[in-house]
Parts: sequence; structure tokens; C-alpha cells
Amino acid sequence: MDIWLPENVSTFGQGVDNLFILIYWITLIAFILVTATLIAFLILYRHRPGHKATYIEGSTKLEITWTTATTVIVFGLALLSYPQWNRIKSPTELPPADVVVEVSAKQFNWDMTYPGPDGEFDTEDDLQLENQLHVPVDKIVHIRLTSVDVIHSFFVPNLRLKQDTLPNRFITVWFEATKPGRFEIPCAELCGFQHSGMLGYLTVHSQADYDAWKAERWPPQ
Amino acid sequence: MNPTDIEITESRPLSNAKLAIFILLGAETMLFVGLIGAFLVFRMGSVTWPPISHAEINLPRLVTGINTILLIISGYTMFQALRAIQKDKIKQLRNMLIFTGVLGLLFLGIQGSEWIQLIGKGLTLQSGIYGGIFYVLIGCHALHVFGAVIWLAIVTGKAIRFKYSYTHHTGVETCTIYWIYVVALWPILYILVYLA
Amino acid sequence: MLQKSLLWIIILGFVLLAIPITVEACPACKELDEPIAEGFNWSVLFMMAMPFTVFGVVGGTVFYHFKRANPNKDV
Amino acid sequence: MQDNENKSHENDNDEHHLPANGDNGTESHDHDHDHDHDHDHDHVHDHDHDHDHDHAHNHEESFISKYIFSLDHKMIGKQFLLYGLIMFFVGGGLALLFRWQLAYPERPVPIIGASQQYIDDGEVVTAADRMWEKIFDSDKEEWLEVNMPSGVIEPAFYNMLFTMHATIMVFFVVVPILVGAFGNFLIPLMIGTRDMAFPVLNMLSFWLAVLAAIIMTAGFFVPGGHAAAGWTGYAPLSADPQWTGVDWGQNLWAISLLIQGFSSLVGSINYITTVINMRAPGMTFFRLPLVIWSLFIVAILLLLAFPVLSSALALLIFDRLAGTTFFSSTAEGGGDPLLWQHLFWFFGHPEVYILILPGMGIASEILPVFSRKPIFGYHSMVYAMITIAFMGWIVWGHHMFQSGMQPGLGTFFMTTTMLIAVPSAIKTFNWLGTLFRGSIRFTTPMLHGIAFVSMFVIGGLSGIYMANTPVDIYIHDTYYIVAHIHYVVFGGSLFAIFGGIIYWFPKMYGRHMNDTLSKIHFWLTFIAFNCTFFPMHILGVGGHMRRISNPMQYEFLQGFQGINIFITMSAFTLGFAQLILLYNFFWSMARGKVAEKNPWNVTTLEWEAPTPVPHGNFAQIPTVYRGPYEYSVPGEESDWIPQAQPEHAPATGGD
Repeated sequence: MDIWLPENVSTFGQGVDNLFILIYWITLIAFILVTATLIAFLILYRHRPGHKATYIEGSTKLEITWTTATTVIVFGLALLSYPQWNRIKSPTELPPADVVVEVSAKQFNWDMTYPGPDGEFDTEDDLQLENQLHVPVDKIVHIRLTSVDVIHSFFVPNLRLKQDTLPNRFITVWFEATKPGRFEIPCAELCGFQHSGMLGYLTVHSQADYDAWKAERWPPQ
Repeated sequence: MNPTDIEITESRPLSNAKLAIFILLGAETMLFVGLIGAFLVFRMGSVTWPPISHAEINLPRLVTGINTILLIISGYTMFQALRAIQKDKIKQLRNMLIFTGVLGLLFLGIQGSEWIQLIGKGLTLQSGIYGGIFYVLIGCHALHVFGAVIWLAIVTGKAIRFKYSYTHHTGVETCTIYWIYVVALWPILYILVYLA
Repeated sequence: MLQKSLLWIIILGFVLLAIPITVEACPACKELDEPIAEGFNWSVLFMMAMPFTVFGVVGGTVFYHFKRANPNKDV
Repeated sequence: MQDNENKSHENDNDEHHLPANGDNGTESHDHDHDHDHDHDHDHVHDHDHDHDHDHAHNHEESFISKYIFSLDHKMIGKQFLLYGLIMFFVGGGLALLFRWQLAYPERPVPIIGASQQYIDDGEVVTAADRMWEKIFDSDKEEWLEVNMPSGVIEPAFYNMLFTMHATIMVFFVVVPILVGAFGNFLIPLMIGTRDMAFPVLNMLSFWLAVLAAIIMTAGFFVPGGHAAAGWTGYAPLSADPQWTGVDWGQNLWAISLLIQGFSSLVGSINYITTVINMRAPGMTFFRLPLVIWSLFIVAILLLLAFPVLSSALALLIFDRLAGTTFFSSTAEGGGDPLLWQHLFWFFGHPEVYILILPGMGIASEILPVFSRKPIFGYHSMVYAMITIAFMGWIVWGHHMFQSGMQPGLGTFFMTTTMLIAVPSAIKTFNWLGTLFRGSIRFTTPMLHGIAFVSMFVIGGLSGIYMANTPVDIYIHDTYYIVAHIHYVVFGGSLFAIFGGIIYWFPKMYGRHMNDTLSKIHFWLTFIAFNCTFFPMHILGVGGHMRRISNPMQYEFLQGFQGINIFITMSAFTLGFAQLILLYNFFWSMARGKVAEKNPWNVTTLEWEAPTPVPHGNFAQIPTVYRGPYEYSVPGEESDWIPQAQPEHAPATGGD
């Protein structure tokens, strides 16, 4: 799977990937078992002259066995995913922020707003960027997502993060990037005729680079 | 060895028509479930209801309450109509049907005049979700009452032409079921929209 | 009959297991500080219950008529 | 392993053997006197008792009342089938168009794009061009100029294409064929009655569906183009023309679906009433064939699900035309952007089961017949279907995990969604159990049945990824979903449809479909289907978003272009393979090998009726003595005992 999944650069991404790989193996084994049984049955019990089918109406014992087995497996999977899900999305488990950025989606751009030196939004020193999101590495970043028109979806494949943005409502998501680099932020929810191509860039800087970038861009106090 | 068609259908305790009406009512309920589901999102999701922009709007609770009683009475008279034909009292059936129809029309008339007043006060379909969901929800019910009145008119017409008898009145029965459903639905909407 | 009851027990078990999780998570919705979450919670609960209610009432009515007509007959 | 329950049922049966007085009282059958639609029945009965054979010939009907406004459930079923197949090619054609764009972005579409170039040169070359010119005069140029300048699909047009592909496939192909065609044709025949409970409503249901389809296709030709907000029509995108530039297209979309809702409502009332009230004597609920069970359950789902969509559509239409703001929170006093999804998926998830359950039913018919064995665990199959259906009502939130719902609700919906794996697994294992120690004949319907099972396994297993909330964060709205839905709806439902068509064709048209062509069609479809949709899993894991018209715009997707081209090639093969089916269907209707009454040696009642099935279906209403899958019963000479064969009578071997 590693060849398919894009590189993971977030702290919680590994948890998602692990679950994915676990389900991959479970479903792969289930698929192989079922298909092998199916093919074996097709060959073994094909119609031949003189061969007669056996009258079998069913088996309660078997029904109970496979019902229980599936229940245990799926419930185990559900249990395993609760902590991951809460860690990523639950507002109660939101880790404290080092950097807060407001991302407002509009047809067909991402508007990134930094609070500026005073650390407050909606003030004069806010920094507005279009389609460019710059964050430091190894720091917890909060993204306050909103939209000005329709529903968009903030998707960073490398962070394993996706969250729809809703007009007139703020949803906070967080991530902590583990590696500097430049990653794409496509829109994952159909948002109009130029939905394809609605694209922003996430640049993860090392702390030093980020400070330099900040010094250069943020308006003086 | 084989039974005939007549035995098969007569062995069924519910006629096709009655069964179909029950099933139809299930679907009708789900239509209202969708609208009430939307209403609940707005109602429970708002800090104040009516929203501040509509704070001065007072829904006519008392008049509508009286109207509710009228509609419930019409449900009772409709039921009496069915009882009448079950006892083979054609004349009483006719009277009760007409009485029910008049009550239904009265209900619609009062509703209509209320709407006109509300629109005059500035509560329109366009005035945000408060007005919107009010008119859609109540309007949907009003449409059902209207449909039921038309159906009732057809049934009454048949009753006047002596088309029903003690043994032969499924038309009255299905119409009664539908009417009582529409009547029973109203108090729920009244409580939800006007009182809650 | 055994499979049937087993299936229902499992479903019931799951729903029972799911309910505390939802309830536990619900303080979280309040901390969202958005009353709209409350609206959706009520709407979800209401809409989830209704198909079963409608099916139960209509199905029950039909079943009652059938059983009353032929108490011993298997429909 | 005898099922205890079956035994107790058999004991019950003895109590309600009906009196043996078949031929008296035929003239006094004024049953159900209270309903208007019942003249048709009376009409039918007169015939059936007068003539024991060849009723159809004596039935004087004009062309219109026989083929167009027919009240006969079989004709309506065939009409639905034809209608569904036509729409299948419309929907499939749209898919091929946008598949081209995905493989070769910004390149002119072959044939259509080419003819555009001819038009540019002032030449009209093909017959299609001339026809189009006649219909639209010079509008075609304008239309193509807007949507496909120089033959290249515009992004806005691309959105219309996939929106309509999904809408048509879901509402106008799979449901009409599975529920409309098979439901109408099979229910009265398999439960042993003469027609539907309300033939007029039945006809109404079909013509409403046609009206809906006409309105839906007309949307392409209105100014502003067709609906372009996806088949899910997410508001606020769909709620305000300014977001998509689509004005009347989206309105027509909503109106068409409202009409379709009426059609489904009428149809499902009819189905439910028929199954409850019109079963032949002895046909208890637990002797119903599984396909009837599935159609019955689906009718209940349609009945309860569609009105919720209707209410959502009504709100949408109000938003678009009357100036309300139910779905747009940006307006003054506005509503909620998630409300549409909330209502839509409350309908949408049961709808998904509406698409697959009849397929399961058809597979459960085909597998026992060609394994010459009873279905494994009949009762658990029924309970599994009921469970799947009703679970559908408590899982709809899983479509909204990333939409901004509270995470707590996400947890709840994940748990319930995971649960659906249980009844689905039960069904799969039961199908395998049906094959176990059987005597399997690899006829074409059987091949489709087996393909259904194996494709459903893949579709079901890939569903576990989406049900799992953390994994869903990543694969939500990617091609993984596209792969999953197509494995379930194409690999599942459509293989069942193909299998069902070939299996019941002899009963429908009195002829067999050409077996060689059917086999070629099957293998081409099976291989091309897997080549088309399996790689989509890989795209999805790579993060390839759905509904984007040009993957080349994204750096991280450029490496996938080879896969995209391969998928498009396979999709064209898949589309081509369906032409074989189309040709075979019409050719066999006229020229196929004439079929005997019961060519596959099946136990269920539809094969008791003469072929072709006359008006009124049965000479006499059959009495049912046993369950539907009595194959290879020990101690019996024949390996099948028809449901209508009296107890202890010597077995007969077909016709």
C-alpha cells in the first residue's frame, strides 16, 4: 500500500494508515478465503453425469458461527478506530495551538488568513494569502475552516486530513506536520464548474525558515 | 383441486383498497417526517424561536386552537358517517358527510384568513427559515386537507346517488381512514409549530 | 428461530453499545458551542425512529387484521 | 442438517389445504366489489375459465391498449425493461464521454468532437448530424459551442455529464429494471395470481416514470445546461443558480425526481398490497421465493424513503423558485447547509439498498436452480435481507462523516454501519453454502449469478474501509468510493439484471436468448468491468478525488494518468460489450430458439404458467404445497419438485 498511499507527513496520519493496512489485510484474507472457496466449490461440484446434488437446507450451527465471527471482527475494528477518530476530529481532544490560520473557501480559491503579529483575527494587521498556506514543522496548527459560498472540502492527502467547509460556520481542524515540504490542497467536494483545479499549496517550513518567512511577510506592528 | 379466485380474495381480511390506504398513509407520514425533520433542525438549532428578526410575530394560537377543535370534531363526524353506513343508515351517512365537508372547508377558510393576516404582518415565505418552514409545513398539511375535502366531495356525491350500502361501502371506509389521518396529524403540527 | 433471535440480540447489543458512545460524545457537541448541533441531534433521533414507528404501526395494523380473521392460520 | 422450523411449517401446511372445488362459482366472482380498478380482473377471469389455452388470441385489444397503455403486469414489466435498457445506454454513453475527458484531458472527443470539426468546416456528414439538424436546426452548433467547443468537454459540461450519469443510472436504470421490470413481471407470476392488485395504478406508475425520464433528459437542452451539482445535488450548490450557472436544468432535475417519487410511491403501494393480499393459496410468507421477498422489502423501503426525498426536493424547489433560504446560511435569516445532506442521505442510504436487494434476490433464485440444491439457510437469508433493509435507516450519517457533523454522531454511525457487514456476510456465506455439494450447471444466468456473488464480495469488503471513520477521512470523496459503488451497483445489481434477463427471457418472450452471444457478452463484461473499476481502488488510495475533470492539474495525481487511460479503454470495451447484449436482446425476441414451458426445470410458480404467458397468467390459480427451492430431495426420482405439485404425486420431469 505504501506505493499507493502518498507520503504521510502528519502525526496522526500513521494511525490512519495503520488502520487502513489492518483493514486491507483483513479484507484481503476474507476475499481470498471466500473466492478460493467459491472457485473450489465451482470445480468440485460442477455438474457431471451421475453426480447428484445433496439436499442441504442449511445449518444453524454454521450460521451462528459466521454471524458471531463477523460481528467480532467488525466490532473489533470499530473499537480500534474510536480513539483515532476522536484524536483527529473530536473538538474535546483538540491539542492547544501553536499556530492558528483561518481558511475560507470560495469559488474557486482557498483564502488563508493569518492573525498577524497581534494574534487576533479581524484586525488590520491580518495577513491574507491566496492558495498559500505556510506552517512550521512539528508545531500544532489549527485551521479554522469556513466558506463564503458553497460547501468545499479541505483535503490534504499527505496529512490524511479532510474536512468539508460550511458557509457561515467555523470548523476547527488541527494537524502537526512532521516534515518540511510543499504539498497540495485540493478541494474534495464538488463546488462548481471549476471544482477541478481548485488547488492550494501547503508549505511546511522548518522553524527557522518559518520565522524568516514570517518576518518577511507579516506586516510590521 | 384448485380453489377459485373469489375464494382467494375473500379469504383476505383486509380488502386491497383498505390495505393500500394504510400503506399510502405510511408514505404520507414519511413525507411529513422529512419536513418535521427539517423543522426540528431549525427549531432546536436556534437559540431563540422565533428568531430575533421575527420577534414581533405572534402566531394566532387561540384561533388556530379553536380551528384544531373544529377539525377534531370533523374527524368525529366522519367516523359517525362510517358508523351510519355500517348500520345501513344512508340518510345519516349523507348528513354526516356533508357536515364533515363543511367543517373541513371551514378549517381551510380560517387557515387561509390567518395566512392573509400573517402575510400582512410581514411573515412571508421569503422571510427567512421561520416563515419558510411555517408555510411549507402548514401548507403541506393544508394541501392534504384540501385533497381530503375533494375526495370527501366525491364520496358525498356517490352517497347522494345511493351508491353505498350496508355491504358495499369501501369508498366510505377508505375516505374515513384518510380523513382521520389528516385530522390526527394536525394536533401534532399545531403543537410543534404553534405551541413549542 | 434461533438465527432470528441471535441476529436481533446482536443488533440490540450493538445499538446498546453505540448509545453510550453517542451520549458520551454528546457533551462534545455542546462544547462546539453551536446550538445547530442540538438541532441535528434531535432531528437525527426523530428521523431514525420514524421508519420503525411507521412500519410498526402499519405492519401491526395489517397483522392485527390478519390474525383476527384467522387466529390459527399461518399467513 | 434439517432445519427444525421448516418441519413445523410443513405440519402447518396440512391444516390449510384448500377445499377442492376449482371449477364452480366461476361466474360469481364479484370479488372486491368496492374498488374501481377491479373490472380488469373480472374481465380476465371470464376468459380464463372459458378457454383453458391460448387466451391471448381471443383477447381483443387494440394495439394501444395492448402495447402502450397496457394494464397487464407482464406488458408493463417489459415496458419497464425496455425503458430501463434505453436509459442504460443513455447513462452509459454519458459515462464514456467523461471517461474520455479523464484519460485525455483537453483533447477532442472522437466522433462527436470530430463531427464538430466538420461542422466548423460547414459540412454535415453523418446521419446523426442530419437528424440533429432537423430537430434542433442550427441549435446544435450553439449547444456544442457552449458545452464542447472544438469537441473538448468543458468543465461545466463535465459536471453535467457525471451528474446525469449517476442520476440516470440510479433512478432511471437500476430501479426501473430491478423493481419496475422484474417486480412487475415476477410478483404476480411467482406468488400465483392473475395480475397486480391495481393494474391502473401500475400503468400510471410506468407512464409517470416515462414522463420523469423525458423531463430529465430534456434538461440537457435548456439554457444554462443541465443540473451540475452531482446526483446527490448537495445544497447550497444546487440551491442557488448563481453557484453553478445552471438555472432550469436543476429545477427540471428536482421536478423529474418528484415525479419519479410519485411513480415509485404508486408502484410500491401496488407491490406491497399484491404481495400481502394476492398470494395463491398455500403460498405462505415463508414459501415466497427470495426474489419476491427482496422486492417486497424494497417496496417497503421505497415507500418509506422516497417521500423524504420528495420533501427535500420540495424545499429545494422552494429555495430555487420561491426565494426561501432553507439551505443557504449566507442569506438573511437563512437555513442550514447541512440540512440537505441530512434529508438526502436519509433517503439515499435506503436507496442504496433498494439498488442491491433485488439483485440479491435474483442471485438467490439463480444459484439454487443451477446448483440443483435448496438455497442454504432460507430463513436466515430472509432475516438478513430484513436486517439489511432496516439497518439502512440508522446508518445514513456515514455519508456525512467529513461534512461537519459532530464527531460523536460519526462514532454512532460508524458502529451501526459496521454492523451491516454482518447480514451481508451471512448472505455471502449462504450463497457459498448453496453451491456446496451441488451439481453446478454453468449456464449463462448461472455465470452472472456467480459473478454477482464474487463482485458483491469485493464491493462489500471495500465498504468496510469507508465505514471506518479514520480511514474514511482519507478516502472520502475519492475514487475509492467510486470503485465501491460500482462494484456494488454494477458488479452487483447489473450482473443480477443481466442474469435475470437471460434467465427469465424464455418466460417473457417465449424464446431463448442466443447462448453464444450471451456468453461472449458475459465474459467481455466481466473482464472489462473488473479492468474498469478495480484500478479505481488504486486511484482512490492515491487520493484521486472524484468529480474532477482534469487530474493533470494536480501534481500528486499525474503519476496516475496511465491508470486513468487504462480505465477509459476498459470502459469503452465495457460499453461495447453492452451493444452485444442489446443486439442479442432484440434479435432473440424475434429469432431466438423457441422455449418450452420450463426450460431450466425450476420449481417456482412462474414456470407453471404457459409460455408465452397469457392474459391472466394461469388457467387456474395454482395451490402451493411447499417451499420454493425443493431440488434434489432425497428419495425423489426427479431432482425438482414444483411448488404447485400436490403432495405424494409422482414427480414429472418438465414438459
